[in-house]
Amino acid sequence: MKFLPQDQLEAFLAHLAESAIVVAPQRDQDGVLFFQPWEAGAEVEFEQLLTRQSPKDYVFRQTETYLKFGYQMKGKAAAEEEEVGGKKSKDEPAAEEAPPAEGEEPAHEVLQVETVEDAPEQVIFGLRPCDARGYYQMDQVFGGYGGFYYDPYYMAKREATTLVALTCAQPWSTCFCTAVYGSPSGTDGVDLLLTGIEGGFTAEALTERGENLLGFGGFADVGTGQADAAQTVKDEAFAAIDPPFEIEGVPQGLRDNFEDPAWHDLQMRCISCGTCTYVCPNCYCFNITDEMVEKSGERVRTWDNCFNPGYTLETSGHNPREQKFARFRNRFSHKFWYYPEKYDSLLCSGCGRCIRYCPTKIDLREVIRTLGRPHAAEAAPAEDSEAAGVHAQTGEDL
Amino acid sequence: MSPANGNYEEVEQRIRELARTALEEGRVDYFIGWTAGYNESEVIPGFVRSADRVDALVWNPLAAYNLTAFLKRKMPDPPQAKIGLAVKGCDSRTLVSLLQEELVDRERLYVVGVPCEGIVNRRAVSKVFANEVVKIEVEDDTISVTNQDGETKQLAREEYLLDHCRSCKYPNPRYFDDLAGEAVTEPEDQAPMWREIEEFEALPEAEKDRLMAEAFEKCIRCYACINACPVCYCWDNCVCRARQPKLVSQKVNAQENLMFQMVHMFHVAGRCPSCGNCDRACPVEIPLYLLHRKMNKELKEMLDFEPGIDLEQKPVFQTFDVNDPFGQH
Amino acid sequence: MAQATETATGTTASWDGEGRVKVVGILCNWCSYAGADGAGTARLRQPFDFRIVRVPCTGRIDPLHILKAFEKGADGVLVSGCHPGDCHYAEGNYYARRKLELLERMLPQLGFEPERFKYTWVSASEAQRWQQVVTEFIKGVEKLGPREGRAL
Amino acid sequence: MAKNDKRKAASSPAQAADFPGREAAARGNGEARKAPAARNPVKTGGVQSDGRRRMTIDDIRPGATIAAARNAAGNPYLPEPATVVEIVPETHNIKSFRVRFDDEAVMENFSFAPGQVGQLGIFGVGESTFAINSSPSTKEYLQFSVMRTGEVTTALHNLSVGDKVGVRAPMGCGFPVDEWKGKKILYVMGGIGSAALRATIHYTLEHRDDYEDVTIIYGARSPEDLTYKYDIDDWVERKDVNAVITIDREVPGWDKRVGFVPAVLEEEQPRPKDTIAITCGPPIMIKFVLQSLEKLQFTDDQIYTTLEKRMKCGIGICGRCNMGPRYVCVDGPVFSMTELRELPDEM
Amino acid sequence: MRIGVFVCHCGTNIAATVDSEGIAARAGELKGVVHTEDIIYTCSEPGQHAIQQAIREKNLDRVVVAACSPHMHEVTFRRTVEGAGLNPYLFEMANIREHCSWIHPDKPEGSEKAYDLIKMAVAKVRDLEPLYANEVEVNKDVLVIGGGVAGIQTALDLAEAGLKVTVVEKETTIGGTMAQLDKTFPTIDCSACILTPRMVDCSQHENIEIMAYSEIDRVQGYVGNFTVDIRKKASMVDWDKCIGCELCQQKCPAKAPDAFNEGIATTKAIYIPFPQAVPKKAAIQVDYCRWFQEGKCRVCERVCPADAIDYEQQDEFVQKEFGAIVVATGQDVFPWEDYYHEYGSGRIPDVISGLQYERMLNASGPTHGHVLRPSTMGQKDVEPEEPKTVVFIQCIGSRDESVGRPYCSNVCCMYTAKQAILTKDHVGMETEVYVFYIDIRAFGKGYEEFVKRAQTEFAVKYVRGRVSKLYEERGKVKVRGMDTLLGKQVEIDADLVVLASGITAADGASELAQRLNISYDQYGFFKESHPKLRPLETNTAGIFLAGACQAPKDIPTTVAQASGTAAKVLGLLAKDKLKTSPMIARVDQNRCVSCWKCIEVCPFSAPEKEELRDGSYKSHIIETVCQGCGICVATCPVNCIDLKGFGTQSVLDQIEEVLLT
Repeated sequence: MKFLPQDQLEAFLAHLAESAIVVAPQRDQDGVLFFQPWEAGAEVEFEQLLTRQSPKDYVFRQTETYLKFGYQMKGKAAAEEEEVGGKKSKDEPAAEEAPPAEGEEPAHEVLQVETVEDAPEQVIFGLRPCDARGYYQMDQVFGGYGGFYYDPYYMAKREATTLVALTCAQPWSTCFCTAVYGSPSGTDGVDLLLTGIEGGFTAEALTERGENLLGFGGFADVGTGQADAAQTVKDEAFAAIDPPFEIEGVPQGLRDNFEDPAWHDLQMRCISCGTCTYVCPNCYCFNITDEMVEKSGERVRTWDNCFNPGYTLETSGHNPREQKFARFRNRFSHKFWYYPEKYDSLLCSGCGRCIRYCPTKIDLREVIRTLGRPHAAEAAPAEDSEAAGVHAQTGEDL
Repeated sequence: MSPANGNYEEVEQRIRELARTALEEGRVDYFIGWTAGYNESEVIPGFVRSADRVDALVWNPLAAYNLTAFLKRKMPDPPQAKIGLAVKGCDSRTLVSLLQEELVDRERLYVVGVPCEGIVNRRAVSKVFANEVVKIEVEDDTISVTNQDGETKQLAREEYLLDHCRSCKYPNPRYFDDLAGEAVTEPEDQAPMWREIEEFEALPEAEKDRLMAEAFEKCIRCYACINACPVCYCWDNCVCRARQPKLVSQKVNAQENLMFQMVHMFHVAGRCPSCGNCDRACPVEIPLYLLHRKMNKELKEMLDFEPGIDLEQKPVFQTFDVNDPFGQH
Repeated sequence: MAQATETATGTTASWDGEGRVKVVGILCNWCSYAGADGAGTARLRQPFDFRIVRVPCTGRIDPLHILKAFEKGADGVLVSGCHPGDCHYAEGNYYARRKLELLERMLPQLGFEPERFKYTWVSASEAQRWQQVVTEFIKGVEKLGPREGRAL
Repeated sequence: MAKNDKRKAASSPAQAADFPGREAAARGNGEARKAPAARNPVKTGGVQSDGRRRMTIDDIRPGATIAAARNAAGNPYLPEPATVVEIVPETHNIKSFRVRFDDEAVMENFSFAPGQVGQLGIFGVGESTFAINSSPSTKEYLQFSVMRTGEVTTALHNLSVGDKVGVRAPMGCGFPVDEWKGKKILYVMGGIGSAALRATIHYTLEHRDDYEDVTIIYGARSPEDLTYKYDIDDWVERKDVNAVITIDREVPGWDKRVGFVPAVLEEEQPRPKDTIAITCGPPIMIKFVLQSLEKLQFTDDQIYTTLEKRMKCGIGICGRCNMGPRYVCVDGPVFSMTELRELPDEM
Repeated sequence: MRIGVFVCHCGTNIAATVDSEGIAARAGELKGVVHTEDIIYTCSEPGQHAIQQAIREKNLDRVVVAACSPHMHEVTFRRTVEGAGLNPYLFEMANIREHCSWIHPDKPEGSEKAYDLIKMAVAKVRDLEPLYANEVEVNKDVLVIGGGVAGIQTALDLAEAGLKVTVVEKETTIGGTMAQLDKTFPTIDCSACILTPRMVDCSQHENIEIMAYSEIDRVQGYVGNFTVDIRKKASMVDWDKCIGCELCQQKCPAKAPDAFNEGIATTKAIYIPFPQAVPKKAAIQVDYCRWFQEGKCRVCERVCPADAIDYEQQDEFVQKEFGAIVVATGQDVFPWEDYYHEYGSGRIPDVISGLQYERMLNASGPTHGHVLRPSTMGQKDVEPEEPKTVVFIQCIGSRDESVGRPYCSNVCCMYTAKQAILTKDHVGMETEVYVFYIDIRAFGKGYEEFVKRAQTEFAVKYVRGRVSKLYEERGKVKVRGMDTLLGKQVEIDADLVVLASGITAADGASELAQRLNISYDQYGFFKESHPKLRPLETNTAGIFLAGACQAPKDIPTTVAQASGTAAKVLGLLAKDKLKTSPMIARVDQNRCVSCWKCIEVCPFSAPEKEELRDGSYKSHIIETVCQGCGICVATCPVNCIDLKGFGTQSVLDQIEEVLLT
């Protein structure tokens, strides 16, 4: 553990900025706090607990062009040379267009595809442990945990990213990290953890990357009592959060309550926007679209959210989650049931942004409290839950 | 806006009574009002399904949310629900817009009108402390704000009302079945209606361009604005997410974001009374409300039209007048 | 007869050339497109920096198409249709008029100079007028030059 | 991250039975990744074919660098360029596209299990998921059948021979055709549902000796709506296949069966003993076919189907094709009824 | 996708300022283009052949021709590509002549722009889809609205050709304005002698049904299949029984204004407008009938030998179906009293309109053809007096912007000349007849000669100038005006002043136009589809125009046009099935949000609410009604309506293509 005096903070940032892009919380012209690339002289804000959005955009980009492609027509000359026609073979299947003669290159255009790799070295500075844990939780998904596919785009950026987290001294009323195995000084995903104490910050390296950061000359050794002071800050913050629900059994509870009519009640004020997922540090669903003008274009990955009715809409017009409550249910089930089942962890780090920035303040804690309790083993006979299911689907009076 | 009369409790009681009666008599399946949020600085939409729960409903100057947004197609659950809801003056105008176009079924509605004396600009108020604001109280002309450390600041109510409340012309609902409490005095003159718009208009083009770019740079395209908008009605089939035709791409950048907002603006043109729900829903505080106010200013000048005033009116873009006083060239 | 625009000579023929502006015209099939045809038949010279998209009726134009054109880099957009009352479909241009008027009034809010957008009516017989309208409009846009550093 | 070794436990004390990996995760994800081999009972019957794109646990074993893992896994987002070599019109709105990878080596090494799917896409328009329905033994091309419905499928329909496409395949899990050896196979399909089963039918017919009776019940609205007419002729002709082709309503000149698929299925009265029933078709047909099968006393583990959902990434990440915790793109599209019954009903 | 691009030289029309060959080669680089060719004259037979050959040999599936305006040759080339087996709607033209080569003298510039236009066309053609014209069964019955000479002529022509025709007339008799006229110019033959036999032909024709005293209430449907609600107004007389004996009219004690005689005489509350009326049936003007107004009388009921009077009669609604509609609703006389206050606003009895004078001249009119000063008529002890000085004033409600009628009414110059001649004829050559005119418009066959005759043979004094004021003075009408040729003030003491009232759109024309969904101009005249190309058609398919409802016309023109219209209708109905343009709007019902804005804005009522299998309602465009304007497309908030052939995406793609590449 080291100590970073307050007056060394800017120098430390400048030091980091020499070899990487430094991203730190800064206010915009409306006074809203965002993670933004830091430039010397810019004011960094550590006072406010959370930025409006989590910094996930710096690794899992909201808009990420990952393929670029271009076509080239073979042009007039080539087109003229091309022999088309020939007799249709009598053998079935009947082709709409006669296949080109044997051995001839049938294509009249050439396609070039290249993948876009853009992963600059970066330091995300001053994020909170819940934000860092968001990365950690997404890492499971994009890293191919459990034998799934490995995402080279996310991981390249993740590999080039160092997380310097800041212990939360004064949690907000919407914070609930301790309920989901987190902590105001949690270390999941964190490379270097700073804890604000009088006169500066204690710094704990948690990884090799973090260790390397401590090489900066402005660090002092921890003075007497400073480690204890930091521990006090951590402990007080931890104690300041009263876990709003008991996490144990929640996946089973959500499974048991899948058809519970309470889903309908709780979703009433949901307006089906995507704010919760876009401010969330670990929601990772995305969309892929192509953009092309004339002969060249790109394939773009953009954030998507499960509240978007079009998210699951099939071209036939059928939508498995057409009703809002089904989409609502999916988000919580994904975080506390589906994801845990696949990745042996949780998809929520308890930052509480979804509560605070929801236009109607939908409260995740309330949802989990209400629907996360498993039915006792002897209770909940099958008929009941089925009946509830029918009830819920017909949407009759509840 | 005149100083507060301070009869919030009385109106609150009245809302509860009306909701209770409607629920008891089975006239509505549920009642939508306002209720307390996660702390004492928040008032949020509240849904009450049974008469014994009506005491959860509150009325105070934090009740900003325009509840008519919950009447939008596919919002009611069950779909054919009979709904009771409370509307303020500006909310009622969106309701009138919806009724004009028969986008809501009047037969399944029970509307409690709430005379309103202005809503607190919570966004501005919450910025008076760096840490969390946990309580906002309004008494007479003072707003008291308390943060998580228990410190309190007193603010002048007049300065911390929402912009459109400060120049509100229709504080009483335009449409309702029952009015909760007595109508408030309607202001006789409302001169500074377009003050903030005119200030913006006076800026040079390049400056407006820059401000727009800046504002929309930070848009995260969460679609909260359009989902909170009561008169936005594509709902499941929003054109901004459609690929055919591709008006807005999925890429998130200032241009696309502004284009997205333009789509919304033109779709609600002549139907939006600038209730400000989009603006307040925006998690990144883009001043959307200015765009819609500007639009209404222009419509007023073009056609002497104010949205949501008259049930018999047709939405301006669904009709025309051969003698429209413009475009003669 | 009006002359071709000053910039029309001596510079590269490409639309992207120095000082060039890109102006898109959206014209109704029955009046203005035919009017532009007439101007061609009469060999009335017109500015080069102009590309026409044909639509059946101005009523078919959504203001968003025009914003889209600006977003894609147009420096000016000119919409032209039948005179009010002359619409081939009776009412299309009356609907269009309201929408386009609102657009015209909103554009300055987005940082557009008023000269960059115009909607007007040119009938099939008004070849001369067409030449005048298009020439003047493009001159106005040229004076402002290409749009740069724009929000939309 | 993978290299960390100094990670400390989070300060909250928690060892939850629900999160078996929790403890491991707290120690660092490298170790956590040892665990899941026994976890994740995703497939009871599915098979994964070549694994070329699919990562294995070994790819990210502890200590392996991400770069190494990437090399082993390839880029699952990168389509393989291919060229349309033939277009077969099937019905008024269905065309089959035969495509060849431009890289001959890829074409040569390509293999898939019957029932697996692929993402067929046009650069500039987008991708869509289709069953690979050429025979697994065909080395000349991959065939996809496309019904024109939305943007991508319309663009595909506009393709002509020689146009370029991108293919990501194979994906998902195929049918457990090896497990079925020695059993009777019953295909029940309707309309475009045939596309999902064609490869499997070809497979079973090519390995005819491995299976007992093969019955194919295939129905469409009208003779014009029947796909793969060239296959049908072959099936009808073959002595070792019981092919029952039906249309919904009588039309002049039709010499085969008339009636809805579920009704025809019941008339055929297949015996459930040692029989595997595989069904695919429009949702409403599947619903009634399942009822009929139940009536015929087929049990859940004898019934297989293949599902369709909106997909984007095709690799189990983007999130939209889930049914509860299972992703149709990687855990499916093939499911047995037993598996489906365990999942929340989000069809 | 295999697109072929063909670039025309048009001789040197294009090639002089556009490098056709060069841009054809460049077009080969565009996405999807597999064949390009430059052709000297693309529209020529060899040019078209080259396109067809390339389609066949190169398997082209879309074609772009860069040549002249699509207004010129789009149809030609659609046929060309169709001839080669391609769907004709997978074709697009780039207008590189009118919009490029002819307006840009600089070749590099012209070539550059032409290339851009081709790029746009290629971008559009990529978005196109094959379209197929729809066929609808055609109802062969025809509705003719208006039973004036235009309607009569059209009806007879159509009936002769074997079609069933229904003539709907709002008055109790057909005949229209022409029935009111005395003589017709320039031949001075008797109007009635020409018209009444035609009226009788109409009534007796087995293929014609006359529905007099009826109006159009509602029109639904589309070309080939209109459904029309017709309101038969209550005449209070059972026309099935009425034998037209006029007994009731003779015995009726209540006087009523006589519209047929333009108010210069009175008729009875129960009346038959004139003896040759067809059908000759009586009707009660209830506003003047004593029974209806005072509750007693019922004289007509008592005298009627056929027991036809029915005081309880109500309006009756009849629904009929037609394949085509001819609008022949004629015109009205300009109501000068409301506008020309300097002429006494109608308060000077000896100032009358031309049509009133016409009735006076008519031997079967109220004065039996005697020309009399109205101020002396109908008064006790006063012998009606013949005028000695008659002044005609032209351009009343014509060519006069101050009364909102800047147009020429077409007939006034001629009928004034006719009336001037007839005045001399009826009253005597010694009568002083003056005509104040602005210009004489005598453009028709024999017209100029006719006016010359009036001036020379009949010594009618033509004064060029405008009358500034009319006022009564000592039993005369003082006419004060300006002779602009002499530049002198003129004053005439007239016994009678006849104002040559112009023609104005018929009362209720705009309401009818709205019901029919056809356009009308600012004066209320119905608009033809194109003045030269489609002068008889309206913009609503299946609805045609005949006569003065389209613009002021004289009788020869009206009749000629009416026959032309009949020919047009016959041409339409000669087919058993109609092909409708497939370039129309279409709803993607999967995305429709049922807001019904499309229904609200459609000028043709093409969108309808369609009930789907699940019980929900979605918008649906009736293909045969849609005219393809696209207003609904621009209105639909979810963009689920698209215009085939002019798709929104194709508009955006053209813009994008030309701006971004």
